[in-house]
Amino acid sequence: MEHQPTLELVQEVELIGHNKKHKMKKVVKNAEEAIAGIESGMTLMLGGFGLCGIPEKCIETLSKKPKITDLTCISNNAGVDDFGLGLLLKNHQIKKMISSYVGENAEFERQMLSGELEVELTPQGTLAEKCRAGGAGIPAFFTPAGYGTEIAEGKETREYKGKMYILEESLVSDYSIVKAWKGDTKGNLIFKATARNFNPVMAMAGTITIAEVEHLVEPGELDPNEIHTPGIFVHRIFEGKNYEKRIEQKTISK
Amino acid sequence: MEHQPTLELVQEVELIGHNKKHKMKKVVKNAEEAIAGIESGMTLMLGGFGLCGIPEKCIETLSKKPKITDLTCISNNAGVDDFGLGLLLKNHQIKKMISSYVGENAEFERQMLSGELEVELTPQGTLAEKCRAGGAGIPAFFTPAGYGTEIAEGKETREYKGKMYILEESLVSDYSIVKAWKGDTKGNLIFKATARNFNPVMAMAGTITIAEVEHLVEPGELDPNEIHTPGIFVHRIFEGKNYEKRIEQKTISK
Amino acid sequence: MLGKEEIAKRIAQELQDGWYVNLGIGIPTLVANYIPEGIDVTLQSENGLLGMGPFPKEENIDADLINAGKQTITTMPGSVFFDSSDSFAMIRAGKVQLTVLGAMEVDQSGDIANWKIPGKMVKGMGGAMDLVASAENIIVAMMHTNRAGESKLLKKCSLPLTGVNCVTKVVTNLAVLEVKNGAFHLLERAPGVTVEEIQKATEGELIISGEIPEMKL
Amino acid sequence: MLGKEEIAKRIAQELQDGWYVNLGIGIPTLVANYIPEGIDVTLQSENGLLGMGPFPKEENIDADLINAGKQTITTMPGSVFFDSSDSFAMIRAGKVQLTVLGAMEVDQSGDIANWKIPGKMVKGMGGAMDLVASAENIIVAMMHTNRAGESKLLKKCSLPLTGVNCVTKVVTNLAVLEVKNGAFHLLERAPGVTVEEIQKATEGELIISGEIPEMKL
Repeated sequence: MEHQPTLELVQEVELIGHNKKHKMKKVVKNAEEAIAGIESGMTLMLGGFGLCGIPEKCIETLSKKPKITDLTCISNNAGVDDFGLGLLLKNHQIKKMISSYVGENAEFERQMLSGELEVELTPQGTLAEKCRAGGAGIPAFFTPAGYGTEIAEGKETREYKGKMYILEESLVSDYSIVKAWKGDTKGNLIFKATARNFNPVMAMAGTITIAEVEHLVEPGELDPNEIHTPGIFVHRIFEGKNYEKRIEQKTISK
Repeated sequence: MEHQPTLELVQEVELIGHNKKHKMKKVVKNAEEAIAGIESGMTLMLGGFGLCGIPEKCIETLSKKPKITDLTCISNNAGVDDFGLGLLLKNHQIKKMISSYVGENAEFERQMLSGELEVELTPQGTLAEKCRAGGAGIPAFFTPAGYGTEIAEGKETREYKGKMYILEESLVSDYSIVKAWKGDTKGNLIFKATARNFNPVMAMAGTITIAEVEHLVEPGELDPNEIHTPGIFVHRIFEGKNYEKRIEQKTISK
Repeated sequence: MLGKEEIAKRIAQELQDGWYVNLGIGIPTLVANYIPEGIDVTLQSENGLLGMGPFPKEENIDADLINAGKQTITTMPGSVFFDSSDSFAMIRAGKVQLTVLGAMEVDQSGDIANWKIPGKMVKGMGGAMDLVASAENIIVAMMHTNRAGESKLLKKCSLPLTGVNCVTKVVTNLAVLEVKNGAFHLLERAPGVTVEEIQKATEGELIISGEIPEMKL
Repeated sequence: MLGKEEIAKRIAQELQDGWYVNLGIGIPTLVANYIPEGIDVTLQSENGLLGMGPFPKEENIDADLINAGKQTITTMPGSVFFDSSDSFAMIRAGKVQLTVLGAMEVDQSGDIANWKIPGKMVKGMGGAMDLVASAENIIVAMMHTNRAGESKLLKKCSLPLTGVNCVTKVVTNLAVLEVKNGAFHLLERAPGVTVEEIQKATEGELIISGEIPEMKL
C-alpha cells in the first residue's frame, strides 16, 4: 500500500553514494558519441517546430553518416533544403516522415511525388498527443481531430457526450533527439521560449533519448521547480557549440 | 492551413488595447468571492496530496456554507478530521468522494461504513490522467493500471503489443479549486515543490477553475518560461493569507 | 466589397473582452491589428505561446521565439510558454474562445476544406484539424469566390475535409454569414454590395431574412 | 531469519548504478538506507519528485516538500519536481527501473494483493495499482508468513488483487525467490534457515534447483 502511514519511520536515511563520486554517466562528448547506436531502419523522433528548437548538431552529424538509411522520422516538419531534416532528405536517409506539415522543401516534394519518400500526415495536436501518450505508457486515446476527414479512415470512432472522436495510437521511438536551452548532467532539461514545442513530449517517448543543450551544468544548478523535462527521460546529453538557429521568416516591426 | 507560409506579412501588428487598462478581471477579493456559484450537487476537483498543496482557504470557506451539500469531490485524499476536506465531511456536505487513498480520517470511515458517503476509489495515476485528459479534451484513454483487478470490472479491455489495458474515461469538474505558490492577475500559476501534485491537472479540468495563491503579482513578474499552469485554465484568482500548511507526518534527521 | 484588411477589421468586431483567440495564417493574422480599444484579448499560438505580441524590432529578434507561421514575434506581460501537447490540450478542451482561419471551401453544414487539393503537392494540415474539431466558435475568413469566380460557400465541400459541422461564421469580401441548421444565414452585406450579388456568389443555401444591414467598419 | 532492516539490506543489493527506483511504504522505505557505496540511484516519489533526499533537520522542514508517505523530506542536487500526471507518465512508461513494495499476498503467477481486505475499512490503492501494472521489475518485501503463521506466498491470491503477473522477485525474512513460469524459484536462504523451513512456509509451488546458497549481507 503506497500511502499507508508507516509505523517504521526511518530516522536516518543516508543515501550513501548519492552525493559522492558523481559519474555523469549520461554525459557524452559530442553529437558523434550521442548518436552512436542509431542504425538503418530505426524510428527517430526529432524535436522542433519549423527550424525552431531542432537538434541541429545531431541532425548534421547524422547527415555525415549516409550509410544510415531507411529512417522513419517523426518530426512536426521536415526542415528546409539545406538545414535540419532537409540534410537527411538530400542524402536519401529517410524512408518515411510522420509530420503535420511538410514541404518548405523542394527535395521533399520531389521525393514524395516520385514515391521514394513515404509521408504520414498527422494533425499537429494528435501528433503531440501521440508522443506524449507514448511517453506516458498510454497506448491509445480518443481525440476529435480529424473526425469526418480522411484522417479517420480505418480508425475506430466513438461518441462521448454527443461529440464524435477517433481512436489514435501512441508513438514511441528507438531514439528521440531533442534540443534544450539548459541541461544538467542528470539529464534535466529547460527549454527556451517557443523552442520548447515538441521537444518535451518526444523526450518522453524515446527508448533512448538524446538531448543536445546550449548550456550543460552540474546537478543543483537548475532550480528543481523550473525543469521542463525530468532527467529520467534523458539517456545521453551533451553541450553543442555554435548553434546556427536559422530563422525561417524574419518579420520585424518598423 | 495553419503553417503555410503567408505571403501577406503583417508589417506592423499593433495590439491595441492589449497593454492598456489592464482590468484584472480574474482577480477576486477572497475565498468568499472565489467560490460564488458553487451549489449543492456540483462536482468539485480539489488539488493537493494529503494535506500538501490543498486549497485550504476555499475549503474552509465552503465549510462555512453548510447549505451547500451533496457535493462530489474529486481529490486524491480526503483530509483529516479537522482540516482540509475533513471539514466538509464533518458537515455532511460531501455525497461522494473520488480518490485514490482515503481514511486518515475517523469521520470518513464512519460515514462510509454507514453508507452516507459514497466512495469511488481510483488508482492514483489513473486519477491524475483522468483529470489531465479531461483538461486536454481527451474523453477516454487506455491504461494498464488495475487490469485484472476489481477496478477493471465492467470496463473495456484491450491488448496492445502483448500487454493488457483498460479503457478509462476522463473527468471534468464544475469547479476546480487549486492552490499555487505564485500567480499573476492573468491566472498564470507557479507551484512550489511537491505542493504541485494534482493541482495543475485539476486546474486544466475545471469548467470554472479557482486558484488561491500565496503571492499574487502583476503580469510580467513571472518568467513566461517558468509557469506551470497557463492562465487560460484559470478563471478566478486571489491571494490567501496566513496559510496553515499543516504537516501530516513530521519526520526529521537527527 | 472588402479587401483583406477590411475582412480582418470586421472579424475583430467579434472579439470579446477576456477572450483567448487563435488566428490562422493569412487574413486571420491581420485581425490582431484591429483588436478594439479597451478589449483584452490574448492570442494563442499553437506552437506554444499564450500572449503573442507584435513583431520584434530588428535588434530584438530571437530565433527561439516564433509563432505558428514561423515568424519572429515578441511576448507581452503575462505571456506564457508551453509544449505542443499542452498547447493542443487547451485547444482541444475548448479553452480557446475563438479560432479564425482561412478556407478553400465551406459548406452549408459547416464543413470546411482548407488543407489539400487532390493532384497538388500536399503540405499537411498542421494544427488546423485539431483547431476546427475543438473550438466552439470558428470564423472563416476568405474571399467569397475563387479566382475562377466560383463560389467557395457550397452545398457540399468538394475538396478533402479538414473538419465537419464546425464553422460558425464566415466573413468574406462580400458578406458576413452565420452557418446553422444546414444553411448560410446572411447577416450583413459589405458596403456597396447587394443581396443579389451575394446570392449569386453563394452556391450553398442562403437564408435571407428581413432587411440585411450593411456592415459598419 | 531476517529482520526488516536485513530484508531492506538484501533488496539494496539488487540496485544497479543509474537506476531510478520507487520505494513503497514500510520495509521498502528502509532500502534507501542501504544503497551500496558508489552506486548512483535516484529515488522517485510518486507525488512528484525525482531525487528524494533524507529527512530534513528540524530547522529545514518544509510543509510543501513531502514524499508519497506524506513524510517531510529534502531534495538532492539534481532533484526535479513535477505534477502527478507527469509522475505516473514516467512510471507507466517504464522509466522507473525498480519498484519495491510490500504485500499481503503474492502468488506463483506473480499476482499481488496489497490494498484491500474484505470486511475491513478500505483505505485505497494509492499509486500501487499503477506501479505494479507498469514496472518491469517489481520486488516484494514482506514477511514469509502472516501473524497466524500462514504462508503469504500462495498458489493463488485470496484477497482482492492489486495487479496480475507482475511480481518478479520476493524477498522475505526467510528467502529470496524469483517468480517465473508460474512458480516460486528459490534463489537464496536467509542465514540459518533451511530449505525445508522455506518449503514449509511456502504454499505456492516452490522450485528448488541444486544447492541453495545462504544470502550474504
